[in-house]
Amino acid sequence: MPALIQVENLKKYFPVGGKLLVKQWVKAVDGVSFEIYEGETLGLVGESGCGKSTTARLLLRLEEPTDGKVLFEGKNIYKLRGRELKEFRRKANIVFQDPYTSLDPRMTVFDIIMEPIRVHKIDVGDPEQYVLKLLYEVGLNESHMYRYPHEFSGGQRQRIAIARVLALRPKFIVLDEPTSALDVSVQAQILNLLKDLQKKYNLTYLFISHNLAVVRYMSHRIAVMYLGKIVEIGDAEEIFESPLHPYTRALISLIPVPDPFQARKRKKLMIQGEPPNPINPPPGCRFHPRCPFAKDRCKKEEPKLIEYSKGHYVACWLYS
Amino acid sequence: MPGHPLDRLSDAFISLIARVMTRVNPKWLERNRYKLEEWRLMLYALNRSPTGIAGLILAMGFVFIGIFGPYIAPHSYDFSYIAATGKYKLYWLAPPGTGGAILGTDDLGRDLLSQLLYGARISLVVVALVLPVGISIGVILGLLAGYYGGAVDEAIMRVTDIFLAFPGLILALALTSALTMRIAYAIANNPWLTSFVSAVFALKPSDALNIAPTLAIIVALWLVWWPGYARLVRGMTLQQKGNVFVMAAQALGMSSREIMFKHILPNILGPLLVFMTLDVGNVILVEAGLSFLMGGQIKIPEWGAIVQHGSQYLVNGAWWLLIFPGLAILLAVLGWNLFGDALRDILDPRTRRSIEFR
Amino acid sequence: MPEPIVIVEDLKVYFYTYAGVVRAVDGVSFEIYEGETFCIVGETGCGKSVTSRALTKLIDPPGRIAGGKVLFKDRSGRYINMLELDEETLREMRGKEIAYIFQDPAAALDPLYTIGYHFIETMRDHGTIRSNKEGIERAIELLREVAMPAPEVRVKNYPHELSGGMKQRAVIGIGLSNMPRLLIADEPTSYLDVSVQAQILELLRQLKEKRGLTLLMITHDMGVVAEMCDRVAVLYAGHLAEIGPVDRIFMNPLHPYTQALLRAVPNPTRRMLKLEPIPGNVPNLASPPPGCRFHPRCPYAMDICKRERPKMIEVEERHRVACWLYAKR
Amino acid sequence: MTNLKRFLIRRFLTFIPTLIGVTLLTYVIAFIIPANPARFWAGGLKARPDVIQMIIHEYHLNDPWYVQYYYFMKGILTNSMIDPVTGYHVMSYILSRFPITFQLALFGFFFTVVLGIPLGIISALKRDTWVDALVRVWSLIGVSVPIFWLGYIFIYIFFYKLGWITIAGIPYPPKTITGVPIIDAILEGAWPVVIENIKRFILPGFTLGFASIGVVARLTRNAFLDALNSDYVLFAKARGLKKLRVYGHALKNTMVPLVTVLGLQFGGLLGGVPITETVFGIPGMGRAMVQAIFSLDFPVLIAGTFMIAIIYVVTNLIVDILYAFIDPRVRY
Repeated sequence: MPALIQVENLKKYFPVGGKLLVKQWVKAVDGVSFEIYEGETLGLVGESGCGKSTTARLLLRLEEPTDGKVLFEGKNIYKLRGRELKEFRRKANIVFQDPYTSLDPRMTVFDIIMEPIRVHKIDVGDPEQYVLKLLYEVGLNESHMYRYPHEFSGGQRQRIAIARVLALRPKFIVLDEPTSALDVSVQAQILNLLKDLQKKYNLTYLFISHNLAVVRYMSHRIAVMYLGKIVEIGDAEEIFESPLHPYTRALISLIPVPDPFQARKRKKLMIQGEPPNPINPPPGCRFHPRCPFAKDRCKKEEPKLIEYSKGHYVACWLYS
Repeated sequence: MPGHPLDRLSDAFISLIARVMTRVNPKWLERNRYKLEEWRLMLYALNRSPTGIAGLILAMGFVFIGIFGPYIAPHSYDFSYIAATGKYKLYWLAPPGTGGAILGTDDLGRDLLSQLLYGARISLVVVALVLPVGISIGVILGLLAGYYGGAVDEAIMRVTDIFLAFPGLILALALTSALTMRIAYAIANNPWLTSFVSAVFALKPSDALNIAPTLAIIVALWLVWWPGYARLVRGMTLQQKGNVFVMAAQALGMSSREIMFKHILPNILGPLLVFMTLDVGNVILVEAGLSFLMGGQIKIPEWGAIVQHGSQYLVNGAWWLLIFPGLAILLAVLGWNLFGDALRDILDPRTRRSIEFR
Repeated sequence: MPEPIVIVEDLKVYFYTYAGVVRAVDGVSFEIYEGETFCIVGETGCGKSVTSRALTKLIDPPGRIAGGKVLFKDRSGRYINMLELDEETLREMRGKEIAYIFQDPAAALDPLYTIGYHFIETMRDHGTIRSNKEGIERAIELLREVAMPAPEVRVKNYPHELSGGMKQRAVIGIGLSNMPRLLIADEPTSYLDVSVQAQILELLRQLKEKRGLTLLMITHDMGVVAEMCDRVAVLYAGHLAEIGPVDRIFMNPLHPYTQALLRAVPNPTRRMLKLEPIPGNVPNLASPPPGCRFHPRCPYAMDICKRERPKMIEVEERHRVACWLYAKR
Repeated sequence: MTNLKRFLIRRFLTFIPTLIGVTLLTYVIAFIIPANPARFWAGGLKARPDVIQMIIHEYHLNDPWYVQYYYFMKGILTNSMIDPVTGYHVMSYILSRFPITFQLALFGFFFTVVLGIPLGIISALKRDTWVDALVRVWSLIGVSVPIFWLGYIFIYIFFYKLGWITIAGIPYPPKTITGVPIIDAILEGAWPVVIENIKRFILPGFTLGFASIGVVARLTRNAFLDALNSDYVLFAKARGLKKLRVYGHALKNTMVPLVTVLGLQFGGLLGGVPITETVFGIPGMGRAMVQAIFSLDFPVLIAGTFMIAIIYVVTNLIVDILYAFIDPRVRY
């Protein structure tokens, strides 16, 4: 299977504090490599501040990287200019977490969905018919066409955001926590809609979430991030059934399970403390201060991402 | 909320707009139904704000008198009862109501009411010339600074800071005194300018030269007015930039210019409109303050100058020369401020709801 | 069989807003037994937070408690109606008998004061301590109890100097400073990361055991319910849909809403091919649907559901449901 | 505190461009005043050519503008330049008038704080009642009144009609310590002079502060309401804190945005000084600058704007320091 997107040693540092004097850097993303295959969903999980949203923005060139490259259909997106860049923007897009600020409150649904068409000057025939088709596709109808975003619930707004992205018939969509601002009863609607659309149009997704249950439901493969690094990546079922990295194991064991019997039986792998500050990440393996299995080596040397079994990579000294 | 007579007026107004627009484009109504509803609700909200209505009436009154004042004035601004009737004793500082002078006369026997009505025109023209220019400069610079950030922001805000650190009144006064002579030359040397200026300000062509200080004030206020807007718009732009829809527009491949003018500007227009409304009053006030400071004899009937002139006759007990021109300024400014304040509540959807259903 | 510490009868909290009366909590009854962990679960705007705040009349205008009773068992074993107490007595009850923890620990702490000061003022206003020095000592003890690292340093810190999890520990410690008997935790972990969430839940469990607390948990997360609770009340749009022991709710959900909710939540331990979403949206409480408020989204809706509100029926032991499907007619 | 010191120095350095910019701007404006200043300074039409030449030489008027600017600034900063119109040393002249202006601004600021903040708090506590509406309308009237007019009305009532105040002269205490009359009088315990100063400055101060009172009241109201609706106030109530303590939390948090606005208002008061001083006949810096503009006396104009810019800078610094005291989140 060809990789639609290839990420190579991507880095993004943000400057903080003292303007003129000492420059400190938040290493939001610090040397990340992975690929996303056509038609699959790659789940990207991690706790807040681990760099998953920054990665998403880098992948769409909404930020310029400090280092590294992203190949989309074989071309480095940071080198694209003019028409090529525009073409990339047509093919790759994003659905954001917060449906309340992702739609311009001054525009009608019709204008919101037509905007990408206008920007890219695509001929779609009768615009109203085109928008209507998209509205049906995301589960809305003609009565919603000329309304303003504030008249919609969170779930409906997310549908509008999806329709806006679909308008360009993209190949790749980043889903940045698309349901974490929604209620559980609506979450399932949106997740299923996204799955159906993927099948219908052979879409490729990068699905970002901190909710492991949702990630498992959505993804084919999963990458786990910790403090700007990928610590484990592999097939979704394999990650959940036999996780390797202590961090992944802990995360999976700690998610509250909606089943009291299982909850009582389950063994938890507690980890102490909270993710440290990405300004001064710990030396060696970044997880070592919280890792129950940490050895001396972990404090000094940084483990590389190695292929433990086929397609299952892990960055941990336990496995080398 | 049925029964409110103003609401019925608002409904009639809205449906008039709808009918006219539908005549132009048959689909207009369907596409803008929710916008119309929004406008209707805004009008309803305004109807429920007595101070807002009072402000609107005062503000519109100011505009009306500014336009038609010179035509409804009983006399010309330089008409003197003393010169016309020769009754020096009667018309020297005549109190209100004296023989035809409704608001009294000044030391030259000039009719105060007529002067105030002509003065409204001058204030209105100053507002109409100062605000659009000052605001445009400020809005554009503020948008650029807020959107691009970094060096652009730093450069623009440094200059803005310099202007803000400067006492505005002094800056304007200095500029005014620096520019007056040049503008006077320009007017004296261009006959068409003379007739144009005197027509706009409703003055006699022989007085066109005397408007030079006022024109200088206008130019000075352009320079004084933009920094406030630059800072304001920069702040609002930064706030809007934090909205995800701006990033969504970037992801769609929109250019920065398009994002600034299609997404950011429309979203800050509401608060901006409020500030502009409030600033109408401020321009009137600052202009009056400047013409007050410039002082001297009143050759043209500027409100501030009339107050300054009148203050010299307080010793003679001529309170009307102080009270009435001051009230004229106060009411005009208060009108715009009341209206602007109500507008702030009406344009903010959260507070609007609470007015609507009161 | 322990006695109830709180009995809520037909509680009504209405918000008198511009858009009309919002019946945020409309006739809710339940009881909380001493020493148990009781959960109120529901989606955004279902009235779960409002219910918990109404227990001590912590409702600000435009909200008003429109009816019902909240009986609280005091230390002498008598039941007093909280809603009839005067403001001063209520104030003494809050924080001393009933303590609250809120969702966002970063917003709950006043950024301008040290952690220690929060402890001191809480204990001072309830007469628990006599001097500030004593307060600091107690604060350090309490912080140690909630497993705060380096408590001696933390009392002198300002809230922004603490991480999210530490802030929530501090909030819990402050809540416990006057030895309350009922702890109300309103979504205590929804702002925290998974690894920290597990720590906080574990801490709450331990504190409850150690101190013999009664715990009222408010949450939207069925996982947290399953992990923490003894009994559960399911709220939907200001109405109580179902109440019962946690095992029965998960094993044998009676209300169609509970059933649908459980099918819509993904389970991380299982491979799920298809979630079954609940159609439609949560209703607007300013103009809720008549009868059973769930009927527009309910697959089993009958005519009567649209007209009359169902009464609570005990279907199995201690497991009650408000649904016409179970009414004997 | 060393951090604070370093921060203040850094802040001050960033203000240097502002100071240069302000004086340069004044200079440019003065430069485009078309009349011939040398002739004007030398006595107008009857000026003797040799005097004009001397003045041109003395003030470098034939040099390029940036050289002129350099000599002007040097002359002002070292207080070596003599004002061609008044004959005083320029900086001494401005410095002698500055304390009066400062005292006026202090009075205005006093009213702003003492009336504005309590009105705002009452307004918030009585939200949506007639009290609130009254404060709101009053604050709108406050920003709508032309202050010169208000000043004359006060003069008319309290001077002409009632005779309670004087509008001439400044009562000075026997010795000069800080230069600000009322502060010196208080320091020396010369209470009659203090009272005379209050009588002299109370109306100008109130007139000057009139607009700010409303502005501050409105801001206090909104900030206080925000604080009352915050989570920490809810948590404070939920902990059963006493009512006064809960309000204490809200009030301290209200101070955070308020400090900034008060700083801005102080700057705004200085802007209104020229008018107030003119109306009440106070021989301060504002009036001196207005006169300087009319007499093309731009050394005084530049020195005056320089002073005002310094006050602006210092006010900003004070706001920053206060911020650090109130809000522990502010780090330097």
